[in-house]
Amino acid sequence: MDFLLPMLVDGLAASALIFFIAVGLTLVFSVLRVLNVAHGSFYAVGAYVAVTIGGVVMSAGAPQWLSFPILFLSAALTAALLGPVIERTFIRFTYGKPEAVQILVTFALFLIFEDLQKLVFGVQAYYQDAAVNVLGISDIGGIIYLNYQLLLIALAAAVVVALRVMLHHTRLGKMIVAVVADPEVSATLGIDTRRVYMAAFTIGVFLAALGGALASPNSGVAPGLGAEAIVLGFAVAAIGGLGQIEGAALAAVIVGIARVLAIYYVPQLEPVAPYLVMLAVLLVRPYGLFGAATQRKI
Amino acid sequence: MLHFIIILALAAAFAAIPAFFPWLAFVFTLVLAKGFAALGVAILLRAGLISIGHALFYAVGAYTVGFLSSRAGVNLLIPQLVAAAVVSGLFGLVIGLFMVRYRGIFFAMLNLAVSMVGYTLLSKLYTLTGGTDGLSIATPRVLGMTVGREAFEAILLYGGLGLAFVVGIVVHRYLKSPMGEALPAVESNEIRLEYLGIAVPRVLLFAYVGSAVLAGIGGAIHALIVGHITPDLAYWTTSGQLVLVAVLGGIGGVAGPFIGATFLESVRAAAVIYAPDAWNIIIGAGLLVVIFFLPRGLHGLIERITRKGERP
Amino acid sequence: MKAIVAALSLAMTAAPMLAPAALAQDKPEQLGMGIFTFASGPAAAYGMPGRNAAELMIEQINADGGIGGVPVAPTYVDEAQGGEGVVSEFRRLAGDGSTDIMVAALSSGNCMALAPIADQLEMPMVTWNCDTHQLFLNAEHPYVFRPNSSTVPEFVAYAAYAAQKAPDATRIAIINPDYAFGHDAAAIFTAAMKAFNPNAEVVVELFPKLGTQSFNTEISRIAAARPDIIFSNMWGGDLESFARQASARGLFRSSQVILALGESILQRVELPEGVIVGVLGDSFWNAPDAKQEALDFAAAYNEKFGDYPVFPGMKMANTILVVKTAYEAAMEANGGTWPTKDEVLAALDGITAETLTGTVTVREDHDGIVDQIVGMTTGGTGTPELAEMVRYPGAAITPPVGADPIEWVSTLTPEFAAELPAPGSLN
Amino acid sequence: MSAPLLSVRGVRVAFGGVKAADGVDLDVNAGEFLAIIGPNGSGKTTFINLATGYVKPQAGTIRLEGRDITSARPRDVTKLGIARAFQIPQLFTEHTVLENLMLAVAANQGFWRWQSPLGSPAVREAAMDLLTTVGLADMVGASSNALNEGARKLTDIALALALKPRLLLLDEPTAGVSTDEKFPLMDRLAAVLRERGVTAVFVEHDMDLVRRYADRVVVWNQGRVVADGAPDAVLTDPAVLRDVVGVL
Repeated sequence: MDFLLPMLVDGLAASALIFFIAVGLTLVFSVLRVLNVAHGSFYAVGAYVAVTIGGVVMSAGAPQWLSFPILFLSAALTAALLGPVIERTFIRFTYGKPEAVQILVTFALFLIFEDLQKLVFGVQAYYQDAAVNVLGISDIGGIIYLNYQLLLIALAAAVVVALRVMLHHTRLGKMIVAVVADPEVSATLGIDTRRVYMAAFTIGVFLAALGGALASPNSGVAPGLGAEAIVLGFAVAAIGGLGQIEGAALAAVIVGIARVLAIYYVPQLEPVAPYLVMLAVLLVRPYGLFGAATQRKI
Repeated sequence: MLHFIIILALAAAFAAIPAFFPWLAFVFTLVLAKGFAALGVAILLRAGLISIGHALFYAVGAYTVGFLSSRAGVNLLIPQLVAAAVVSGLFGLVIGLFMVRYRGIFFAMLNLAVSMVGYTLLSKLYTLTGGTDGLSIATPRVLGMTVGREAFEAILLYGGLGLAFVVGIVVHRYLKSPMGEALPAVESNEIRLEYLGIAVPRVLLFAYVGSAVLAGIGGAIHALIVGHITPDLAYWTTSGQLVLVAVLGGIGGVAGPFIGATFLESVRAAAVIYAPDAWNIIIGAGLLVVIFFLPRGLHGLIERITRKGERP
Repeated sequence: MKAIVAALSLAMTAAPMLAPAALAQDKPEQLGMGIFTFASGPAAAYGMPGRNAAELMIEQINADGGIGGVPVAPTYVDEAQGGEGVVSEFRRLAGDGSTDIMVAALSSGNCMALAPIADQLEMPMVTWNCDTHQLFLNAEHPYVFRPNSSTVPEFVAYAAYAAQKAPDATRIAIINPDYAFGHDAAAIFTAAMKAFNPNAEVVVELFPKLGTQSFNTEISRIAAARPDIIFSNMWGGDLESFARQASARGLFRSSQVILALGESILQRVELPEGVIVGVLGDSFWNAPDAKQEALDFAAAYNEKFGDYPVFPGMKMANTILVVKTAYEAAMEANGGTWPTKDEVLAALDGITAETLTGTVTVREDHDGIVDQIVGMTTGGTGTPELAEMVRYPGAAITPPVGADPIEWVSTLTPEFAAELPAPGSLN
Repeated sequence: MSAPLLSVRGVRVAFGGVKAADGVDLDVNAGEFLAIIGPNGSGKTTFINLATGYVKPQAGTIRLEGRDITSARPRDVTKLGIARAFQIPQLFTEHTVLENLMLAVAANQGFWRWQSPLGSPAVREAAMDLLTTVGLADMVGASSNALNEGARKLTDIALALALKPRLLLLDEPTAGVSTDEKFPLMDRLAAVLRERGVTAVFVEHDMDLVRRYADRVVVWNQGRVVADGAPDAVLTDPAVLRDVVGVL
């Protein structure tokens, strides 16, 4: 058990990255009941925007610590620019439509974003690692970790708490919860469900973009980022139970730990670890860890 | 009747074009391969089940041919095709027994998961599958005759087209049978089906196995025309493409997926030459146009014409 | 219906006009060359330098009057569209009469898929990068030539370098990409290391999938295994990410790292001093014995594209030079008239050509003999350069014709490594 | 006295603390028309759900002619001859009214013949007959999605009739049907059921209908059977009038 400590740190670090991918997806599903394949695109766009702004600001000689607020700013900018527009134009069309239509409309958006990224940013990889460098490293059990990795674990936990607080203690959050419970009743109570949908979708875009932005200082940005993110995000969201934020957090930890265990002991299984976890979980709980069947009213 | 005439006309055009542009014969044979598989996906889509994993059965069909050709020394076209259909059907049966319990996104994700496990196995079982370098497939003998590559490719294209017709009629009859008509009923009201005493899992299992067989036939044709197969055949992007083809073409009739495949491969062939950087944009935009304005896909256009013809 | 007609007519217009086949004795207006590389997707980081170098090399050849007076007309095909798309384009180019020779491909998988088609369509194909030893192992490809090295000499070279440079190192960690190239390299490197040092053992072996963004868990796993040597044949964006992450987490300080394709990221990542890197062959333009042509080409490349050519670019340029040499040799042999296809094939068979960075010989099995250059990073930035360089003679480290490559590796001995030129001998 | 057709003993089921059935004992005798009345939310529909296997009881047994069907699934129960119509009509909205009926008829008649068309002459004729019975003969080509609530109800009942059940469970059969249509429809339905010897249970709020068509009435309140007897007796019971009818 020499590896216990590093496995735990690695597992949590991996889980944090996975959680950021899945949380926005599951939030959007819980409110809008839409499965958004384009979520992966927002993840990638967030990363590109962060690297671009970071690159410009850093090369202008700004202090290194500034790279942190830039990550959040980039995510907010991405969300503000893309969230409302896309919800208004494309996502709204899919409300109440069969899942196949939702998946295909958002998949079409995903395809379009893939090429747009290529046209704008080219095919080379970008790196902007000021945020990693400024934080330095720690030696844990003889293995060197980036303090940035440890920070991400804390940030993921903070996002879970922040979402809880937002949903249960703010006006917008309470409206979102009401709409999740029953959109029709909410509408009769005077809640503008259209605005709630737009707000929830924009928060989802923000979380996706934040995930991409936070991953970028350590991983860089290159084509293919979005596709990787969306498949993993869907798997984690399904394992947790669609629409369950705490479920997504727990699923991210399970998948993260599973991957790390695989890398340490059975490296051949690493690429399929998320899928094996999903098969195992859905076999026992067909609607995911925290999910439940919705019975048709007859 | 008008409907059938239009389909025949399209098929005739399909058969004629490669005679003028020989290099398109290869593309059109791939169209048939994709069309078969997308038809399988379309059957499930009628029940509201979206499989992001049918590339697995496509790959199973292809690798069955690959094994027979490069490992077992069975270089005969018909046995290879039959084996591909049977083996992919068996895979469909085993996996389907598990899948028919799930609906919606969970069905989609589980198919994805199983296909990705299959993809990984194909990549990792190096000695069996040739790993990521894949397997090469020799030109098989046809009805006991040794044929040249060129003749073989013609046989594959026109034989494939004939097979598409036969299979199309069989599938059409199935879709019009009670079990076939029950598929949209699964989506619209599964509970009522149960209350009619119909075993929905059995309805779906039949569809699932059928769709796997169709995907397997497609995969076998793919393997034979390309002559080389890699695990990428089972990757989820291939599955996504099959769903795309089915939806673009329309799931309203058996010709839909073949029309969708023709459209997609033609656009791809053109995009590679004229707009290599915007290929995804073209496909994405095309998909949006179809979903927003042609909810029944390209096949829906034929339906509109024939409706007008039948009910003036 | 309209859309279907539109789709069909689109398909038809996609077919270029059938060009009349050139008569053998007349000089054609141009020499059509299909060039296959990755221009998009993650592999473009490796593929685009190849394409850039092809553009520059063809520009220079044409400015010089072309090959035997005939200008080269390239058509570039993006390998990122996947196996069947690549095959489809190969068939189209071969079938519409526009192309006389193929320079294909980057990916070994694509080479394996294209080789039988080249034979079938009787289209000469010269590979420029793919290096799987499987290509000619169980199959004869009369129309396919590889004026490059294969995986076996490439990864034996790194093992020899490691054995010479760090003879006491026994604990080996391997982190390679999860496909045939990575697995083959791991097998060859391991077998060679064990042949050169019977005490060598692999303490951890990881194969992250292509396109992995974060290697942090893998880095922890490797660090926990306390290896003496870390070997990797990752490339492109994966290599860059791994190198940055591993460097930040001190992996380069605690172990001797070998990045087989490391030369390709020297201009993008500040690698610390002393990392063993190579170029999968001899295609390093800034070697001490570099020819003036190589330096000139690099300077022109730098002027045109803003950076220096990495080795995939040099390999591409060298391969096009081999094609040029073959055509010229064929013309010389038949008295100056434009060669027929068979004459070109005959010229390629057994050719020895001067490239920008050395000499290449194509054997009777159509596989190439090329030297292997290995060196160490200097820690410097700017113009890429290497220290402690060695040039292993291709003939010495390539298995003989007909030998099973992996078996041949296991017959190697510590003495074999000792007798090779020593690191630093190329200075 | 012959054994009851359907026999429910000690059945208990609760949804999140609400007791929909709290130790219910109830027999349905062959050939009778049994009406179940009671306030909204008292568990009347749950009785139908229990009898058809849609809801599994937490305790107790349900028997059909002595055969234990407590844990049977809806499709098993259906095959044993119990059919149900729904409070909210359950139709195949992608299909026309005729196709809906043909699917129901075909369910017992060559359903698994995968190369024969759904609309065989025999199936088509049987479906048309059923639609005539419920008065929808002129709606055959309509999409079931486009019907008004009354027509949807009728289609729903016709689907259940198509199964030729021995026991038919009807959940508020005339809700949504216009007042003018109610009695003619029930007359036709009752005639068909009597003619075929079908036993029927119907959950109903309309006391006029109950008086006119029921042989026996059961009053269901808070998960319990609180009264059971002939309509005249039960519907004049002051306690029932207060607790059940009064609420209505």
